[in-house]
Amino acid sequence: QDSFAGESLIVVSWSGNHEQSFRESVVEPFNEKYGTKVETVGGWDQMIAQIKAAPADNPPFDLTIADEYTTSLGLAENVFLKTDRSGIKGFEAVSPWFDAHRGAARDYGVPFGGGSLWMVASRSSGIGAGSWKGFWDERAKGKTTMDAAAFYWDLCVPAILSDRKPGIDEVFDSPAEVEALFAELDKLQMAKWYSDGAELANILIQETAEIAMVYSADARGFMKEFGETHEIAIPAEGTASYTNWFMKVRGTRHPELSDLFLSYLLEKETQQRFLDNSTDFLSRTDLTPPAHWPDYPTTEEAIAKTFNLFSLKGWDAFGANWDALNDRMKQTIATTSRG
Amino acid sequence: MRRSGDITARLLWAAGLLVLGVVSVYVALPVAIAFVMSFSGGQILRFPIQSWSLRWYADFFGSPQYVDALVNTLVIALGATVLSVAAGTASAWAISRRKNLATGALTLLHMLPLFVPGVVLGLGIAITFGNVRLFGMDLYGTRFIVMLAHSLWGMPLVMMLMETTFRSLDRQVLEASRDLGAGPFTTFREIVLPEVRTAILSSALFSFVVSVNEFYMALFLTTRDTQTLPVLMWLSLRSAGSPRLAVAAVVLMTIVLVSLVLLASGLRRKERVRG
Amino acid sequence: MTDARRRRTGEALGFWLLLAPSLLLLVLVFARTVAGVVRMSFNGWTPPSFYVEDVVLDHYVRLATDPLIREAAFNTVVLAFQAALTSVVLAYVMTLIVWLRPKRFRLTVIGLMLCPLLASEISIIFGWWLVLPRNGLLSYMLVGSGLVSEKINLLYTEFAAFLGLVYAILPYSFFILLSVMDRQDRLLIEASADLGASPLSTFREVVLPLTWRGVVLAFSQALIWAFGIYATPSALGPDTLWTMGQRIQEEMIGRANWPLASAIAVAMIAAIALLLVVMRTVEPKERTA
Amino acid sequence: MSESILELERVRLQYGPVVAVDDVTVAVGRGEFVTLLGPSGSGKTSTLRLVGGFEHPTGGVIRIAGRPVNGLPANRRDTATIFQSGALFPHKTVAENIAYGLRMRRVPAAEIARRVAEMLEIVALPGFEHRYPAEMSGGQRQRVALARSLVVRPSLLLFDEPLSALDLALKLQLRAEIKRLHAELGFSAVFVTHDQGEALSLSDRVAVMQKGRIEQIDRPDTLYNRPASEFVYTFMGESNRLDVTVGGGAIRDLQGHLLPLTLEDGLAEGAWRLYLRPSRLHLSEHEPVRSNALRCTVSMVEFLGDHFRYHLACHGLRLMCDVSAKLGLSEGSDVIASWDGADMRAYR
Amino acid sequence: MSESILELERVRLQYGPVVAVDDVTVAVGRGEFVTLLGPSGSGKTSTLRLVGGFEHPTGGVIRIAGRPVNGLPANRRDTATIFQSGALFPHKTVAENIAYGLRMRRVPAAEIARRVAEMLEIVALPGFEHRYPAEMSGGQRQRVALARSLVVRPSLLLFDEPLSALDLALKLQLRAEIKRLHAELGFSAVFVTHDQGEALSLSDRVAVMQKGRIEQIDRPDTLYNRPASEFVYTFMGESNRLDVTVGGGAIRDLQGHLLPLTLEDGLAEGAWRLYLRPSRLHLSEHEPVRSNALRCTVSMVEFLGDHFRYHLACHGLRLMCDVSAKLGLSEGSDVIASWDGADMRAYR
Ligand SMILES: Nc1ncnc2c1ncn2[C@@H]1O[C@H](COP(=O)(O)OP(=O)(O)OP(=O)(O)O)[C@@H](O)[C@H]1O
Ligand SMILES: Nc1ncnc2c1ncn2[C@@H]1O[C@H](COP(=O)(O)OP(=O)(O)OP(=O)(O)O)[C@@H](O)[C@H]1O
Ligand SMILES: [Mg+2]
Ligand SMILES: [Mg+2]
Repeated sequence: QDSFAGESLIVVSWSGNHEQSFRESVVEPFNEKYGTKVETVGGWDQMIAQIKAAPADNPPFDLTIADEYTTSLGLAENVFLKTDRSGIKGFEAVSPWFDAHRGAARDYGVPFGGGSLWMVASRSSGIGAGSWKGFWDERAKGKTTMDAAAFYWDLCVPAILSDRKPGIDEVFDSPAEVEALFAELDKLQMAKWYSDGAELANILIQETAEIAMVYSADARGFMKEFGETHEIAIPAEGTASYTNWFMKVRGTRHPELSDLFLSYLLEKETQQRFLDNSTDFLSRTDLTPPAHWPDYPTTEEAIAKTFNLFSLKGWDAFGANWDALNDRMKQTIATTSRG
Repeated sequence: MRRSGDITARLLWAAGLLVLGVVSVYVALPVAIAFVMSFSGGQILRFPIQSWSLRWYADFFGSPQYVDALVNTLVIALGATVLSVAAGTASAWAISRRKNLATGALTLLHMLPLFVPGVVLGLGIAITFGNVRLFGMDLYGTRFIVMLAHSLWGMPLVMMLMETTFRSLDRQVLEASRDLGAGPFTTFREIVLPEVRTAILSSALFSFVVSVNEFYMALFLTTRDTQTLPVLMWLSLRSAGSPRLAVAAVVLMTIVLVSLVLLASGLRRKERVRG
Repeated sequence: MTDARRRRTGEALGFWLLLAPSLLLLVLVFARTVAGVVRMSFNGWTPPSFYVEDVVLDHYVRLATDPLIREAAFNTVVLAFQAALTSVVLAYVMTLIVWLRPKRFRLTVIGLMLCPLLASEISIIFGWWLVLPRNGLLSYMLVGSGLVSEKINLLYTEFAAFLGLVYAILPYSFFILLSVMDRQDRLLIEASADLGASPLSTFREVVLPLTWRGVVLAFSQALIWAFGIYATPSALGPDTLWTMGQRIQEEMIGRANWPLASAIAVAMIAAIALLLVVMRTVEPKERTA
Repeated sequence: MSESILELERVRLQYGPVVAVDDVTVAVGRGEFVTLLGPSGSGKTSTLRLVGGFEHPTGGVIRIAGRPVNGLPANRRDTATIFQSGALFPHKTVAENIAYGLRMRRVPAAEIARRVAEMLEIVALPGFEHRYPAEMSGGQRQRVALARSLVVRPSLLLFDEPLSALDLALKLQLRAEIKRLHAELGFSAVFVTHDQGEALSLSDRVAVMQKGRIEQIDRPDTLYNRPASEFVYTFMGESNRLDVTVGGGAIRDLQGHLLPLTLEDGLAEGAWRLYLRPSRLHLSEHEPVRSNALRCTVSMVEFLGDHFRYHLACHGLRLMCDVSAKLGLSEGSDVIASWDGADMRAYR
Repeated sequence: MSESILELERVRLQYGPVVAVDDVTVAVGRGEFVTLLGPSGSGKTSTLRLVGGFEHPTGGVIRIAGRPVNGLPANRRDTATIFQSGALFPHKTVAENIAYGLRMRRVPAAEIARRVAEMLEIVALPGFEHRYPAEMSGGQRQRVALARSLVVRPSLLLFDEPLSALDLALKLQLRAEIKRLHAELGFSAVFVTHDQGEALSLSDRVAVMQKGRIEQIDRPDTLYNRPASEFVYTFMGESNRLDVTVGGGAIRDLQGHLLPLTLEDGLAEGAWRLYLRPSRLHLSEHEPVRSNALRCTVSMVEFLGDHFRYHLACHGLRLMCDVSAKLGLSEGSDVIASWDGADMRAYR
């Protein structure tokens, strides 16, 4: 165990609140346990670009978090290393759900957990976070907000509500069929489309919007800040989600320590600590629901029902139509924005 | 200064002062707000402030990540400033000595980097220099490459300011120095440098400020070890605005401001000596 | 004659030696990078990878045909022009006052005008977020002072974007105009008054024509800066305010389409360089007594 | 008093602690040409600026044509200033510069054209209408400045060292021109200079200023010949100074040599400074030709074109003597310098 | 030729199309004081800058102490220039300014201190060591500039209008000082000025320049009395000009009035311009006192301090006459102006 003492490792997690939880519940205890100098850096969608831009044998970080979009980008650019699962403990307790949608990409990295869309509704609005339909409520007109940049998540909301296909599969259709989802979004009236978490917080503080879509990476922070005035939950219809896998970056100079860290990610104590401090779901199924999330799904069935994965296959389909859909989204923003 | 009977003049003057006042408030307001907000006790930046506290300052200086980033920011900014001032001053001197020639084109060339967006420069430099090794060291991820990148913006600013300054120097004073036996280098050190000290310091300040606040280039060129404060700020902005951001902003501004004040008072003292 | 030649060679050598550091920086770092960006703009692109080595014109064709890019270009230009014009007008008034009454205002005003330069863009955005919205400082002040009866929101309006952009470029206009103004002979104002001109006439007939060159210079500089700044207007403006800079960032990072992002950047650099050249040539010539 | 176009009554101007103009009282008659003469910093320009309306007095009254103008801005005063630099509008042609004041007075265009052309004749610059100031010589620029001020026919012309920046030849030429114009057009003028030649040649009366006060105001010859103070005397022209002591009915130099001098009125005992203009000394080889005489040695002869300057030494005293024709005296030879007692001034 | 400290041989300097110095050949002897005199733009400064090494000739040879120096930069020439502005280093004290040239020559510190102190004595500025240039008057500044150049004991001192920016009184005082220093220290000098009084009083020889060429180089009195050209004549001092035609043995003015003038050598027939210095005219009421005489009317009397200037008219001719004592002649009275034929110059 002491062989790694003093060695350093740089791990990327999502930045902001997520990074803070990750540091407190994972990185610091790990360092304490092994005497290492693991550090965490915040990242967003520029991570693969950063790796790609850097020299192949000197990546900016050793381990990176990756959702399905990042994974497909990273695999296409060949910046990840395969993971030898035999060297990593803890897989036995991981929900098979994670591998089920993974395909060949399962050879890369370990699943730590996943994120999803949450709903925020101010208590004064009388709408509640129990159903995505709340966005289309009369009382919500001009009081809603969604993400202007990652528009594919916005499309997931009407897709969940739509019965035409299971889960969010409508999103992966041809543009002509996705049009139906845009039509639903077009009916909304946005207070403002937000472009980052800070702006979303600001919009809520200013009471510019009362109903919002929020990523689970931030939802825990929002609960702390807005818990008294707002209801923050995953609506009953379920939600769209991504999974957080941790990948070894090609060229890393600390492969063994990386493996050790990956194992640590799958330990029960690690995951429980993280769960108690976040609104992400985790890959182990043997965790206790935290106080702030009483209906945390622990069974395979509940997981599959709650979290509709924006899968790698889904990205293949969606990516082909991206530009057309992106242009179409701008129309939606133009029609639904009050500004 | 009495101007009785001259109503138009007084009205114009009053209108001008009004504009001056409004613009002054306009200019100072966001900066003042950031300052005030840094003392907020809440979890998220919000107005009006519900509680006052220094907790975010404690948080900022207690976080090795932020403190390291602050150190990186300062080291990089200092390096970029030295590079910018050295290169910019030298070429400004050369260009200002020439009467006509292609100096116009040269000046334009020096200015071009200012007009390339930071994202483009940052990614471009990372791709171009990712694999370059200098003296057996990887260039990528070092503070040095960020200094180089930042001096692309600092150097033109220094050049612009120094060129006008050099052109306004009294040519006869320089000739007098040559005449008394000083070579070109000695003349520059003994006569020119002391004369243009103010301009050099202010151009240094400009390039320092540019580097301290830049984050796109730094984002693509740094690793964890060299990450700068604005990069951290930008990344956490994407999640939620905690007062820690305001603290970081205030810390940066304070550093810049303190150097400015030191500079100004140093100059004033010097001027007093000269009468 | 050989003396002369040797001397001239020596001078030329010194000239290029002095230029060497900055030219090295420009050629080795900047030119190589720009060349890389230009090269990138001709690469092919098949998602999800960033680019595919190739030589195609697709991205330039897209630049020319995509209505959304055209809209972004239009927004950028309109916003930049408005902001540049406003900043020049405001800066002109300020510098005029500072110039007319140096002692009392000069240092204070100069100090204030440094604010936007000193603060990082992020803190400025935050500042405005707290000032402009319905529950922001401005609204509080207006309601508190009784000027308006209801809280008002200015955030996420074109006006807010404009305000933020003007804020960012105002110092540049100010310092350029101040340097031009400082070069003028204050005696000319007295001469004009002496000949019977009212302050307004003096302004129209003497001050403005003499500083016109500075106005043009300040305007072109402000315009160029305004093109480059996009985080502020997009954070303060309405949802539909798409700009070129924002588009570059979106393509480069969000969409991972490096060739298209590069093509937009190349077009922007070219447009700005062109603008610079045009401004230089139409610049009125300075007359000194 | 309504004869006066300009009256200053106990006028005072302070810049913070600096008293630039101190209790100045002076009147300028219609058609009169009054010069303010004094060393640098004596308050000449400040006084002129008070009259022009560019500064406003901190005390006292200024009247133009009998009407108090304290506080009236420059553009509403009927004065016109010619500045040292000319202060021409660099972006306007000569014709536009000259027309400026007329346009401000809403004179019809045709009349403006006529008067500008007339003015260009008067200052001898016809054909220069379309030049810009930068395209003209210093002297020509000053003539345009003159024309620009004259064309509005002000009650009072103010000149602030308009000739200081010019070459000697040009200076003399423009001085003559101003004199001619004053004679022809009969304007009233206040002229500021620190050049006593200019003051003497141009003015009806000269006011000598020092430290913000007027030391003496008089006609040129009175000023030159009967200066009210040592300051005025030395300022009005070159002079020889003899430091002497008077005692026991005799005058001695500081080394105690007896000087055989007679002064018109007896001097009290003590130390005195005697002054003599170099042009009032006469040189002769054998006999003195005037009542006071000193035996001297020629130490240097200087050729100055229209005259020679002999530098003489007499014990410890040094004398300069200007003579128009060269005398047969070489350096080292002895000579007698003599002068009228009336040409000598004594101050203590 | 090794007697000369400086030789210019067919030296030429062009700035693009402008020929600033045109084929100038001149030699300055050791210890000689040569002045370049000429109107603005005549190439005086350019010539001086060629000697100082600030410009390099486009043709010809420059030798200092017999050694060609074409192409040698200023810091490697044994000359020292005193500039019009003084060009003192504003951030250095007086002592530091003066010491600069010695430091550049690596003179030991103790010796520097000694020589600086000595120099301050010589220019009469002891006690000013620690002042900055901004804390001194214009005249004091020029003295420091002088000291700064003198202290390095150059073979050749170059003066570029060092007195132009000064007040008249200061100008005269410094002129005397330069003269004294030249006499005491015996340096060689080239002095540029456009003031002929300065040139005459200071120089061993004066070179009059026009359009980049030397028109005449001679001793001051020769230059003044026997100018080689009309240009030199008019440039050397004020003059009266009579436009006349010579025909049939008679001289007439342009209106045909006969002028009873005799010239030393007969003039060829045709139009001539006759010149006369105002100081060479004599006025008398009844009989002419010199060989040439004209009957005139007094049109104006000007008081100029040490002399009076009478403005006279004779038919269409205008004459100025300077006399030292006031005559009993009022404006309008008749007078006879007379002069020696030798004092008159004729040019066509
Ligand atoms: N704007 C000002 N502020 C403060 N002091 C001033 C100002 N203008 C002039 N003074 C001071 O007032 C005094 C008189 O100055 P003024 O310019 O009238 O002198 P001057 O006789 O015209 O001198 P010069 O011949 O140098 O022009 C001087 O001591 C000067 O320093
Ligand atoms: N650097 C230059 N570039 C171009 N032309 C120049 C330059 N310096 C001088 N000249 C020209 O050369 C000619 C001679 O100039 P120079 O300065 O030698 O005259 P000057 O006799 O010293 O005149 P002044 O008395 O005005 O100083 C002028 O026509 C001038 O315009
Ligand atoms: Mg003055
Ligand atoms: Mg010159």
